[in-house]
Amino acid sequence: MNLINTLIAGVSIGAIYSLIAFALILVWRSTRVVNFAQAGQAAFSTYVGLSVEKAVGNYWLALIAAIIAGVLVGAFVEVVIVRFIVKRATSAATATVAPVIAMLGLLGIFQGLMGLIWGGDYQPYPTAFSRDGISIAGNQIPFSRFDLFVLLTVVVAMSFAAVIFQRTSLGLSMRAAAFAPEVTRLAGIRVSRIRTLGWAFAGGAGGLAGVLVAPTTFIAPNSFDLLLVFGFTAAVIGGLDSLIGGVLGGLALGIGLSVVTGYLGGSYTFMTAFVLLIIILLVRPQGILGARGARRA
Amino acid sequence: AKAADAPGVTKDTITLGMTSAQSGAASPGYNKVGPAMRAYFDYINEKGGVYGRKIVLKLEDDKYVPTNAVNKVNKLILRDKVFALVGNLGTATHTAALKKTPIIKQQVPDLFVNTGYSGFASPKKYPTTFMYLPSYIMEAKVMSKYIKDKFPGKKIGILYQDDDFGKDGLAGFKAAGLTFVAGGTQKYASLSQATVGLTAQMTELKSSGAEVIIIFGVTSATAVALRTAAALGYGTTWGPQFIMGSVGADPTTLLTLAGATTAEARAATLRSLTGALSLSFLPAATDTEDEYVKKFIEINTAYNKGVVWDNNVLVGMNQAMLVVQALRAAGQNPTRASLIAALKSKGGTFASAGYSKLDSANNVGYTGYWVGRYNSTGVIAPVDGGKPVVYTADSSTSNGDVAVSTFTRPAMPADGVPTNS
Amino acid sequence: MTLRVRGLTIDHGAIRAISNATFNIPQGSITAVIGANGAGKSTLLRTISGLKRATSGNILWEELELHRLQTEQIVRAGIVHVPEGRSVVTELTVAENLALGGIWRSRNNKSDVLAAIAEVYELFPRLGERKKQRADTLSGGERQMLAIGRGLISRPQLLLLDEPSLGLAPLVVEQIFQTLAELQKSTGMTILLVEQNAMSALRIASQGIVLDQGQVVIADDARAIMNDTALRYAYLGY
Amino acid sequence: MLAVRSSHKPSATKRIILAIAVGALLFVASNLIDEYRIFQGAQVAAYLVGIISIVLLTGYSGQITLGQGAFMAVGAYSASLVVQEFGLPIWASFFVAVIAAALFGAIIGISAGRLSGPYLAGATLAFAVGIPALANAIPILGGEQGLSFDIGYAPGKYADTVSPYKWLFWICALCAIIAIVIAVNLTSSGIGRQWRAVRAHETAAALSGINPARSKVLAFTVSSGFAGLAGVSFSATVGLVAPSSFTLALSFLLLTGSILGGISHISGALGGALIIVIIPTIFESWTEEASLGVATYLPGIIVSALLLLSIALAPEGPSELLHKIRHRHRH
Amino acid sequence: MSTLLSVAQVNVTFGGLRALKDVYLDLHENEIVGLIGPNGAGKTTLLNAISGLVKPDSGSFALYGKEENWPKPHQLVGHGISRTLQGVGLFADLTVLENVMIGAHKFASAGLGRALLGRTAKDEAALRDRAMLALERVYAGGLANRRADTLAYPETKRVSIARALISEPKILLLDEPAGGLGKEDIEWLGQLIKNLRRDCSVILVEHHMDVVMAVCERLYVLDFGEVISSGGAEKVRQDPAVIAAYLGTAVSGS
Ligand SMILES: Nc1ncnc2c1ncn2[C@@H]1O[C@H](COP(=O)(O)OP(=O)(O)OP(=O)(O)O)[C@@H](O)[C@H]1O
Ligand SMILES: Nc1ncnc2c1ncn2[C@@H]1O[C@H](COP(=O)(O)OP(=O)(O)OP(=O)(O)O)[C@@H](O)[C@H]1O
Ligand SMILES: [Mg+2]
Ligand SMILES: [Mg+2]
Repeated sequence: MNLINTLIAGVSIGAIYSLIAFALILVWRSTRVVNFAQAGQAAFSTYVGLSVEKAVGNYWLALIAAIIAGVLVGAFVEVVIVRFIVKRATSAATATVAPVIAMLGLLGIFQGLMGLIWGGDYQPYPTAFSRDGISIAGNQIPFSRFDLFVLLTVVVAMSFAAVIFQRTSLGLSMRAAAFAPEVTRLAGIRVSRIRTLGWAFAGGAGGLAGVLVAPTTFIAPNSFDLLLVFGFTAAVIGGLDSLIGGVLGGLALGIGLSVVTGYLGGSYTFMTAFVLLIIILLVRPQGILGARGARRA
Repeated sequence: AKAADAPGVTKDTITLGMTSAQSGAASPGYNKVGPAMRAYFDYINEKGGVYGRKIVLKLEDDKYVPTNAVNKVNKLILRDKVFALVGNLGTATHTAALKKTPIIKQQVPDLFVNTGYSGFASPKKYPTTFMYLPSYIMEAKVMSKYIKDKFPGKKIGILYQDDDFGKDGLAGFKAAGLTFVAGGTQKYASLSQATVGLTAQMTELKSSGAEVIIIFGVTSATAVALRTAAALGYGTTWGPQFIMGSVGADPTTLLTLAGATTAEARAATLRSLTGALSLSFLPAATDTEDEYVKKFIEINTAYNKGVVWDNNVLVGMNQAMLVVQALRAAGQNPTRASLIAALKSKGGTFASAGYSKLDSANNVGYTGYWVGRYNSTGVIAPVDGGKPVVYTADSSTSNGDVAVSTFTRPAMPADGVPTNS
Repeated sequence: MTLRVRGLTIDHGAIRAISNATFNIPQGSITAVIGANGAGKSTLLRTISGLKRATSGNILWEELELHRLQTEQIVRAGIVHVPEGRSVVTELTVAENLALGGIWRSRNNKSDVLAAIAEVYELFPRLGERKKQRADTLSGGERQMLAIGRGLISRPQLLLLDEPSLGLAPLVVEQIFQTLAELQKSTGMTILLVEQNAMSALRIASQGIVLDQGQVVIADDARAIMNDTALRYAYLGY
Repeated sequence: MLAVRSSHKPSATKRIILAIAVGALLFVASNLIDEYRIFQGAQVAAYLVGIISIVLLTGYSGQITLGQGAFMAVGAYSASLVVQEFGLPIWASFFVAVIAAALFGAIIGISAGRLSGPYLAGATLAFAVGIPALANAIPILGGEQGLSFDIGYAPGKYADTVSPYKWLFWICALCAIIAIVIAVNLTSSGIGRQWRAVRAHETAAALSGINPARSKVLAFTVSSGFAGLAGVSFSATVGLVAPSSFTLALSFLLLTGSILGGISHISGALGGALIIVIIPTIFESWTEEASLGVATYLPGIIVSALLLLSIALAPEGPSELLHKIRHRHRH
Repeated sequence: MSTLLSVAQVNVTFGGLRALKDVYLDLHENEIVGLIGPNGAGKTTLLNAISGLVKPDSGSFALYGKEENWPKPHQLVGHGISRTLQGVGLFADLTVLENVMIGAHKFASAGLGRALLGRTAKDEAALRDRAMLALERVYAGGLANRRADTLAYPETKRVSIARALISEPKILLLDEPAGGLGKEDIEWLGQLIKNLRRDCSVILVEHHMDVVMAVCERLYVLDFGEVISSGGAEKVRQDPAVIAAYLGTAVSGS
């Protein structure tokens, strides 16, 4: 019974990691950038949601506001900053590193701005559903209606995005634009618009993720940082190119951490994430569901 | 007043320095302490300052990172040339600062360090460092005695922060001979509570069958633990007695973190907070009958605009009042040496809100705790009703006895302005 | 629809790749652009398709000022460029690469796009066998076929081909040139063909432009160039 | 076009003479400036070594690292342990730190060598969070409180005349100078060239007879050794080895410094280290008078903005920017 | 005339696709062998198998008359084999000289220890001299200090050949060296390959039949992963199967 409870507890926190992983993978697939600023973007959108919630008192309105804010912030970031940086990428040493570090810089700006606007205090975020564990046959399990809501949202959002990526020409354009902007432009596709769209899309997903995560973690300018590390770990475990992989990676990580924390103690939490990641990457360097590398010559 | 030859003291100012976690993950609640001190100083400055000198507080944010603390304390001492440090917060941060800054070498007074880590109260090692909080070991001993008296034979569990703060407490429980039920010793890594939650730990505690559960962590961890407990059926299918350490028990912060915006979240936290026990060394911030609390609330309203009154503000104001008395005691022309000497000899007589004696003679802070219980609105009151009973113990790991303190608190100086010398 | 290039000058930083070029590409012609390595052939095509900005001069497609437009707009005006170097999206499959070429048209011409894709598979049966294969696992020649195929899907009015024969088997080269000539006849499309292999290109071309170090040295009838031995020797090396 | 490395590089002997001259200059300077500046100088020196370790790994060998702080932690902890447990002298602990971190790097490198791009980034990120947290799980590492690491005072009769800060600065500066000389030696040798070749085209490098896996592991090992040295230097300035000294923020800060200084050349490391120490100081003193919120958040915003700007304008570092400006003047 | 390299019964599959079926090839001393065939026939795949970039499912590999394991890519140079890539594969942000010096890796004697201490000057100077000689051999001495990504296309080809030659290989594998080159460069290249015969043997993959016919003594023709014809160059060119599958009328008829 106890092990089962621990596993269930893992699923509920794993769903949160999945959400973050989902948002990261979305940007990665549509722009080939690992967006470390996602933590900042998501927190920013969540603050907007919180402000709306405080003003209007409607959870759903706030959720929509956060998603819209995420979309706008995502688009803004792409148009004003990312475009500028990706264009500069050369064959040199910095080609792979620069975008990653640029995103860290962006994160710093976001966190500073949030601090200036909303202050550094930890703030709570409300939930739409009860966070009390569901009772099954008189037994209360560590999985609430809210957890269920989060899990369902992840699955729905992921399926939605997967369909868009895999089945629509918009998705095809996004993938092509991410890999080979020049060829894609030559195919008549408005690459800059598609990229902006990709960022907007991912920004919206980040806003959604933020609102769903915030009740568990509180919200502060940097409260999502560690979560981003876990979300990224989940994404890498699953294979950065696969949305389903990201969700599986998130759940696997959540369950792994829960079991280790429950049985070995909280000091091993961070170590576990690292060890789990390394083991999986040693067996499959491209993650569980990632694509294999291409031929070399 | 005339200019003195001490660093940081001019004809009309005394400059003090403080480092604290103003931002970052450890900041919730504690980031109100520094501004509260500053507010009280502003109040005193308005009333003429200390012998005509205005107090300037340089507050630096170390984000709870030792490296930053060293950096900032160095800056305060070497560049800003502050007269003394006051209220530096954090165990690891201040340990580093003591090691790598000229606090000791330049004999910089290091007043009212804001942690309960017992290691700082060591006149030999740290001659200029004085503590503020009672030690965590003492707290654990008091808590143990209370549990043994009131819950004999019950199974006991604990959730603690896995660092020196938690371990100092654990040492105290061990010294007091408290034993925990199998599976009932759970810990969490500092700062991980929000990211990975405490569900695993609370689930284990629940299934260990512990009937009394000690929570010895920071405020944000207590908040997560209580909320998780509610989710696991606390108050409906499960009903252990919670007892919380003073550091993580400010109800205002707990309820804010629980989500003041929705009634349901607030209710869930209140449900698990109701009936819980906690230890304190100051009066409850909600005890508006208390003369100190009453005056401090006034000052907070006037000089600390927009800041919600709570235990952290009380801690800061009280600390600032002690600082003012120490400066006064150091004389018309204070020097660093005179400040330290004055604190050693007169610290125990200073007026303050603390229910126990301030043992500055031995570089120790307050020396006692009282036990309180939260009611259904989150207000804490002494367990047995009436006046708080203050228990005191020593801070050694040998089994020192817990005794009821006989200390009587000095009255609040008129208008909240100390006039001691 | 005539492509008119007027006083076109293009620089790569300090290097002048094309200087003051002026010529016309009449509708329905196949024009071969020839010249040694580094003569500026690719630069010229990249500028027409908007991948590169000219330093000065005009490129006109009837009244459309191409030198002011974005690549995407130029493609939508019916001008399609298949650049040198097997440009495909290597992370996509063969089928996806081809589909990509039709996206901008497929809202109105879904069936025509499908037909165009079928034609490409017919022209390059190899690609038909490899539909689900990722482009980065294709052989060099297969990739080149895919790049050309992607261009044809757009059913251009003006097709800019940069060294299409590169890395292709002789039989396929022969076949492609033949197909280009046929396509031109059947659809009236205009083709601008850059080739190292000057003779094969001139053979199907109606006119030729010879570039030498960025200068247009000859713009003449293809036959005339082929038959002028002195000229051939001076610029084509034989 | 980027500046091409000249084929006439100073010989190793010249490098050492230059290093001694710089050392002498620093020695003189340290007697002229105030204590706080000297302390900052020591910090710069420690960061400098950390940045070099990133430049070697990422700039030369092309392996991205978000977790250099973890290798610093390994170096610092092992140094502190051998002093506390085995009573080794402080100077010896510096060598221990380098060797321990390098060994550790070799082990990590073997697995990391199989990864690339974001997967490597992810692994090193998890590493950066996981390793310092290990201190809480292993009692001998002293938990959150950490271990003490005290380089003490200058020896003998100098203990009274040389301030601890000067002593600290001299030690850190000496480490930095040695690190620079070795790093320059390495990068101007065939090994540095091989790293860059593997980074640029792994298959082509392999076909030239270089074992890419081994080359990457070697880079990891060497870089970690430098990080270990950075770790002890850094701990010497704090006097303490604790998990909270080796946060993700530290790893990111060093990465920021390496980009701001120019990640593709060792020479950038000094600039990078100076920037990350000095810029926040400047802006903090500017904003000091303003409200606390501004003072807390503005420096971060400014450093981040600077970082973005530099990546947008000159991802190769300031030298590229200078080159571009000069180039523009000529035309 | 001894056999330097001999592969037989080579099979390679990618997923369900059989890219090579029982392919064989022998390379003798001082000989230039052409490997031709339609696009996707498996030519590059065969070179990849020989150079360790692709692991064959089965097949034998013999070097200098001795049966060996299929090599790893980085062991090739040690076996006296060099190869160029179908793309150009230069190290973009290294100078030309450095690019070529990398090829001379096997002559470097300084290890990590000496590199750390900075005692590599002599070694470096020797490598540099060697690299300059190799560059001059392909008439690219003047490019030595240029960054590789600033070169014109034909120049990159020369540099990549210099990089392959500097290790003094006994066997040289060339994958489409003439692709994208103009007339003059192609002629020069043909001449160079012919001259190489004195020092080493070459397997040449190329679609430029002019070059192939000018330099190769023997040919192997692959189609759908199988050797459909092999032998003397003239004979193979007249083979109807080869004409049908690969050459077409334009070449065979001229
Ligand atoms: N991106 C670039 N940066 C700098 N110079 C360039 C660039 N692209 C081309 N050049 C230079 O411009 C000139 C013309 O190059 P271009 O590629 O147009 O020639 P080409 O005729 O297509 O040659 P090839 O037959 O080799 O393809 C050459 O001198 C070349 O070196
Ligand atoms: N990794 C792979 N996965 C699937 N198929 C592959 C892979 N690598 C090669 N192929 C297929 O194997 C076949 C042989 O490819 P190879 O590159 O050897 O051809 P080639 O003879 O060199 O052709 P070209 O003359 O066009 O360069 C091709 O059809 C190619 O699509
Ligand atoms: Mg070209
Ligand atoms: Mg091939």
